Amino acid sequence: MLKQIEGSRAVAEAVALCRPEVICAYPISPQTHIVEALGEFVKDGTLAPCEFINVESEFAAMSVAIGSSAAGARTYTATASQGLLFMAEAVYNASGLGLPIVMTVANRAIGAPINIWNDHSDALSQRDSGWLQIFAETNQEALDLHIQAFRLAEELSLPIMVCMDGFILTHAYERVDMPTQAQVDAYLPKYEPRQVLDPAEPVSIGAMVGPEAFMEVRYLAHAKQMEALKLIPGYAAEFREVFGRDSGGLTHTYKADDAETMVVAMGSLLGTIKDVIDEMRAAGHKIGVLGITLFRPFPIAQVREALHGAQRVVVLEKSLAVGLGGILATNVRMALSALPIDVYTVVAGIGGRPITMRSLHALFREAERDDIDPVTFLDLNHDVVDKQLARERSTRRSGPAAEAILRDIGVVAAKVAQEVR
Amino acid sequence: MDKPFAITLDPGSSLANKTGSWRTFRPVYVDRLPPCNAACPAGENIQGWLYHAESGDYEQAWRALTENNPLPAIMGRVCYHPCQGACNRQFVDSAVGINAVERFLGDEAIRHGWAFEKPGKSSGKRVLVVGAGPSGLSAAYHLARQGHAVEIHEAGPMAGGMMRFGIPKYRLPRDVIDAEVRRIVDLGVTLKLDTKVANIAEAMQAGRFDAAFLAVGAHIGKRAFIPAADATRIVDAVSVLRSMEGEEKPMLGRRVVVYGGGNTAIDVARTAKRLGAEEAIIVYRRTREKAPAHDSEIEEALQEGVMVKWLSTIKQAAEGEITIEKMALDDKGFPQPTGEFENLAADSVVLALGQDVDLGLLEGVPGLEVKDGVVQVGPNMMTGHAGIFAGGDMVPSERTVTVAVGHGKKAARHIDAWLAGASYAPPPKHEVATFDKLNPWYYSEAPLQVRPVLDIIRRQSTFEEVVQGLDENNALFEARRCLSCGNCFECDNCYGVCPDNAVIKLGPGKRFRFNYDYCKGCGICVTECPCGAIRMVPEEN
Amino acid sequence: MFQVRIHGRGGQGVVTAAEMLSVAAFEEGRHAQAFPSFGSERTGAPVVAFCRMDDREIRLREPIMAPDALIIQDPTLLHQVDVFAGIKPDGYLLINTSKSFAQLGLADFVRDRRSERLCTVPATEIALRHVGRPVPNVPLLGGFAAMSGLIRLDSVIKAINDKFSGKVAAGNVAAATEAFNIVREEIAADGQARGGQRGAFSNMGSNSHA
Amino acid sequence: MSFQPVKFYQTGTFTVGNRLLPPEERSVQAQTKRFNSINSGHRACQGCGEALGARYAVDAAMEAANGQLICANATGCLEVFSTPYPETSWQVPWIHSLFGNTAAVATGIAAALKVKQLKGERRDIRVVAQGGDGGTTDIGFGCLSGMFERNDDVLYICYDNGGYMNTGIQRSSATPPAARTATTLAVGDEPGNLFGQGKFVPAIAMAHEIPYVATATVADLRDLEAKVRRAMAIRGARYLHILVPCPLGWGTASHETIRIARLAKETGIFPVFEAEHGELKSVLAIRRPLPVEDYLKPQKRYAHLFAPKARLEVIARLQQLADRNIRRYGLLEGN
Repeated sequence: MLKQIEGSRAVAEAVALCRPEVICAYPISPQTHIVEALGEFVKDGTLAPCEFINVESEFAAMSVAIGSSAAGARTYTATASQGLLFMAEAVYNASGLGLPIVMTVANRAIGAPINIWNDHSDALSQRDSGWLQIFAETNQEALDLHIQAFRLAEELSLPIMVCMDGFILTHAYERVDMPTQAQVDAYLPKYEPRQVLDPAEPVSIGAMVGPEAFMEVRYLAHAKQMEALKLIPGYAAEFREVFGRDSGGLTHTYKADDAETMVVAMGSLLGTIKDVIDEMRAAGHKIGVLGITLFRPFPIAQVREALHGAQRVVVLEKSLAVGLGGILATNVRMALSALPIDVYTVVAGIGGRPITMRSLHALFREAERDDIDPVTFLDLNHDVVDKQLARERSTRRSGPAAEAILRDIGVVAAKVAQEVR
Repeated sequence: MDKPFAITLDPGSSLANKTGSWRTFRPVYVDRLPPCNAACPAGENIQGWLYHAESGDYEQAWRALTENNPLPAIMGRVCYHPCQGACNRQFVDSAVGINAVERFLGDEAIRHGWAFEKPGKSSGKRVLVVGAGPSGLSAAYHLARQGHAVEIHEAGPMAGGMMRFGIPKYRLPRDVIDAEVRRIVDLGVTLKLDTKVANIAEAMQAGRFDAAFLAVGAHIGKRAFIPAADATRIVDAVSVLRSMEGEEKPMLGRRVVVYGGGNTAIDVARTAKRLGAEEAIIVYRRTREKAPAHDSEIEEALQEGVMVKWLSTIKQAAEGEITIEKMALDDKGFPQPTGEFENLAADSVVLALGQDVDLGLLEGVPGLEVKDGVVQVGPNMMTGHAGIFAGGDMVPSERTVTVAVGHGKKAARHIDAWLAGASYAPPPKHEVATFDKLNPWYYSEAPLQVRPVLDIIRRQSTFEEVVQGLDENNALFEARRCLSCGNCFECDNCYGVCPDNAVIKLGPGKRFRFNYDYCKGCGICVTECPCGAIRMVPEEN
Repeated sequence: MFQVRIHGRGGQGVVTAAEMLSVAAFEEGRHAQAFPSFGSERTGAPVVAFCRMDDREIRLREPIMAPDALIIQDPTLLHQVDVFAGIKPDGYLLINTSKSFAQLGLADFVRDRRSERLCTVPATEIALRHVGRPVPNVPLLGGFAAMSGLIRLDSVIKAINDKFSGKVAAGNVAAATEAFNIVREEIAADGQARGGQRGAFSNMGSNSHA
Repeated sequence: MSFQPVKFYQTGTFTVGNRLLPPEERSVQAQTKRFNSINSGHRACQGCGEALGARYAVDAAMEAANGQLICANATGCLEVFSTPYPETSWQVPWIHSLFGNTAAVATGIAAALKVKQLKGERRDIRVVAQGGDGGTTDIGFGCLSGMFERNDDVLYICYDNGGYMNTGIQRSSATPPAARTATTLAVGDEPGNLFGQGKFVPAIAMAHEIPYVATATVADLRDLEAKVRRAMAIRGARYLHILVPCPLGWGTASHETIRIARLAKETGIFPVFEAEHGELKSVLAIRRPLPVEDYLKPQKRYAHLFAPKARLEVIARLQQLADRNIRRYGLLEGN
């Protein structure tokens, strides 16, 4: 059924269709609307039986989810940014214990400076946590991916983060095709746990494992993620059969045939890129884009296959590996090992900075001329950083950098003028 | 379940880890000798019979008791219970009233008519027991149970010896004596009354006895020289008490002075009171603390109006009056005359200065050694003459019913062995379970149950029994005050407190076993054993 | 593609207006994308929300920098925030006010623009009258429907009933309808005055960037 | 107090068993076929109070729940010594997640079980969470408080041995004043842990007004079992704080574990009580009052109070703390 609804609400409705049994909620922007809606469904009885637990922190949210999942219940939670970091210990624990929790990450920057806007720093900080990570391009895909996530998590007995751009998707009202309960029930079988806390068959879960077996445990976690690479295309195909549309999978290309320049990106940014590519293709540029849906496990073979014919690759990512450059770009480079392809890292849109078509047009044209730095910061205000660097060189007690920069810019971050400049 | 490798484990798998290898000391269960048992002259297994009484199985308790002592109703009245003096419970609150429970069991046995089990086999041996006092009765009982044919020759007209002729009725009702004697006779013991053995050798030969046990009581009152006018009535205590059993009650007058500080002196003074004496005054040369009489008896006597002149000796007696001299204790605690005198009105003076045994029957028996008026016996209670054993008042020992009963048992064991051409070796005694071996925390607060006492008016005028028995509730309560010193009473503490579940409970009556596969040797079970029945011993390398 | 930017203050239903506008467009079979300016929402603070409408899927995620239409929910913002940034030369402007453009100090701004695309409506007053609260967002949507002709009043009413129910819905429907009528009359009056013809959206369905 | 009225004085209320009691009135630990929820072969130190306390408590909970029980366990000694791969000592379904999240994990289990029961997929299964004082009063405190205030259907059991023993005896917020730990050494002007710090979580639990809060020690088994039984008869958040001496950390002989716990209670250092909905309901009265020295002296962690010279003023301050407990909880009033 087509609906014009907020992305968060669409995800909440899709999650509800998956019949979760325990949901933990702790407020953090921009994921709040999702759990608010789920809380409403549980309270008004449309989602029942289901326990909706208002926990006292994200750490507790993931911990409650761990307990619930270990006791055999289909379990869901959502978080973002600082919340994800606050629960990080439990995030690793959930995957280490092999618990198929599904969690939405409404992607948001990590402070300091505190910043509520979108980028991918939060999810990517947990890239080695042992969770599967999938990134939604649109709200339609976000809700579809949640349905697939439960299926995949429970089959593999591994937790999954479904990542969707905070505000940009979570708060956007868009048209979505909401599946029916019957469709979801047909696609998603009842959860049969691989291990469960049960007095009828008591086991101890969470043993201390020493040097004699830890490597093997970790290897098995890796092997399972590798297995996901094989399973996912099948699940996506099955999804198409039941729901009648493409969603999920490992990667997607757009206008990649004969592309000399390939852009790589994740999440909602792909839409803007596609609009730019359409215009550039119309103007005769050989440019295409590779969208990465599955970030963990990283689909090395598919990425290599999609990019190997290009002359250059521009990885446009909403994250920064401080002291190195790109996170996604580093992964892409691994996929392109030994191929004679230039890979440019472009850090863009972090902390919610708008990525405009205008900037992209300029960027891609410069890239085509190989006229960009290996690590480029899109729309960086060089005046401001140069001024601050100079200040720090000259003054020992130069004060807090972020506040100094705001003073230099002369506006507050929320000011409309900045957004519409 | 196809469980995740290493992270998820199956139950019970830790049993593969034998933590017993950590141990440097191991706990072992032990049995220690309870102090009450150790202190009992009759050799009773007090803790053993209390154990049954605790669960309300009084017959079983009585049977356990009479394994060693056939006279519980008597002993429950007249024993001075050294067991209670040794009882570890006195360090918790007050000693267990063992004597009261014993009496309760004895009275229960009489009430229910419980009988001894007859011996299964006959040895074909004949044993003569001389004297039907506590020692003779005890020996006869044990010998009969061992299958020997026993004859008791009693010089007096009734059985009981000094129990009957030396202890007043108000302490020991005569029907109690009769009942317990009858039960021994019912076992098959032949009791010949008014049969004085004048010569033991002849008597043994005449009766074709293989062995003899001599248990003649000390019926002869000791005399002391007191300058006295002819008219002064001076009598001895034993005679007074014996005459209480006859038709003619002794005539002591309104004012009676008793000379001596033993239990007999007390008994006479209290008897005199009951016979109507206005004054009964005990004169004793030392202090109350030094008096051989039991304090409880002194206390009861005082309650009944008996007066005592401590630190006093009788210098002379005249008609209706005696003169006493005040004494003072010297540095060594001996009384010395002070030269200070006092006169007391006295219609009679009763001498209670101790008793002697008539050893006439021993004349001409070779090998016997008599010293200080008593027969010398070896550790096996045998006199210097083979086959003749002796006990009770006749041998060097404290003269109490309890000691006498113990002698009877001990002698019977040795006689039994001797008759079989063997010798009896008592089993080695366990270490005594002293209070420091216990963990008294686990014993709940439980005050001593006091036996009811006859009201004072009737005590002063009648010979009714002064101290009454416990009722069942109280007796049960009292039995349960036992700490079971040194012997496991299956409280489950060791089983419960082991952090390693290394104690195996074997079920009721079977106690416990350590599982040394897992016992780490922490020793908590030892510390928390209430009764000191576990000990740590070093592991051998 | 047609892009609308709505300015107002926290508490005035700015974001809701954008969302309802998208719902109204959806009701007419169009693709629509509404999104707020992604900030912490604080009552009284300047707030912006956006709505794109198109006949095909909208993939673009950048903020609306060159709007086809502006809805100003609070005229006090006019001199505090650069509300007109990027507005197309022939763009639409709907202001919640009972004053004239001249009274608002916008005489220079409106001088060279198409007057039939410049409207005012006293939305706060209308809302107070029908809803009982000073929330100008819904009447402004009615006004926008009349001004732009892009959505029907019916669609706005559907969006209202989608969002609200009962008395609040009824009040908002009445408010939107009244505003719709006011603006329609305003435009009719302008048309009579200018003798010109009100234009349809020529740029619908195309990208404004090149 | 929650004792059964035992009138058998020899064995009374204090021993583990009592041959004179009918079987149904005997302690769980006295049963020949008790659960042994934590089995032999665990790697706890000799004389470990926590191993003992855990078996006491979980066995009692198992009894109360008819074996339908799931345990969540915090990181710490109990977890490490009971479940080193490839061996577990637990005979109950058991999960260890993290150090600081046990109450939340238990909440999750309880929530799952509630839904499963509503769906008719599982029976009524109860949940116990357990951890040491570090995992409870410090790092796990947030989750604990959250579980309390939501009144989740979990019995949380804290085994309090007054420090981080697993990591080598460091101070926790449950370490008592003056006690020496590796991070509060017996050096300087104020040797050992400082006065005026720390927190008593049972009182904080009471402030949450949860249905049931109780304290206990391993020295009073019957009291402990009665409290577990009481707790298990109630739904909602329940808290049981059990004092479990640590021979290693306290510097006591391994055989003294129970004795030391008893002294803690008898001196008033550790008040044993129960509370319902934030109100004190009963106390386990001191049976034989003793000065705090009797408790302190056998413990090497307090050795600096007695040698090289006696620090009488410090002992007096500890006595004041005990006296305050006695006054506050009425520990000398009747049972």
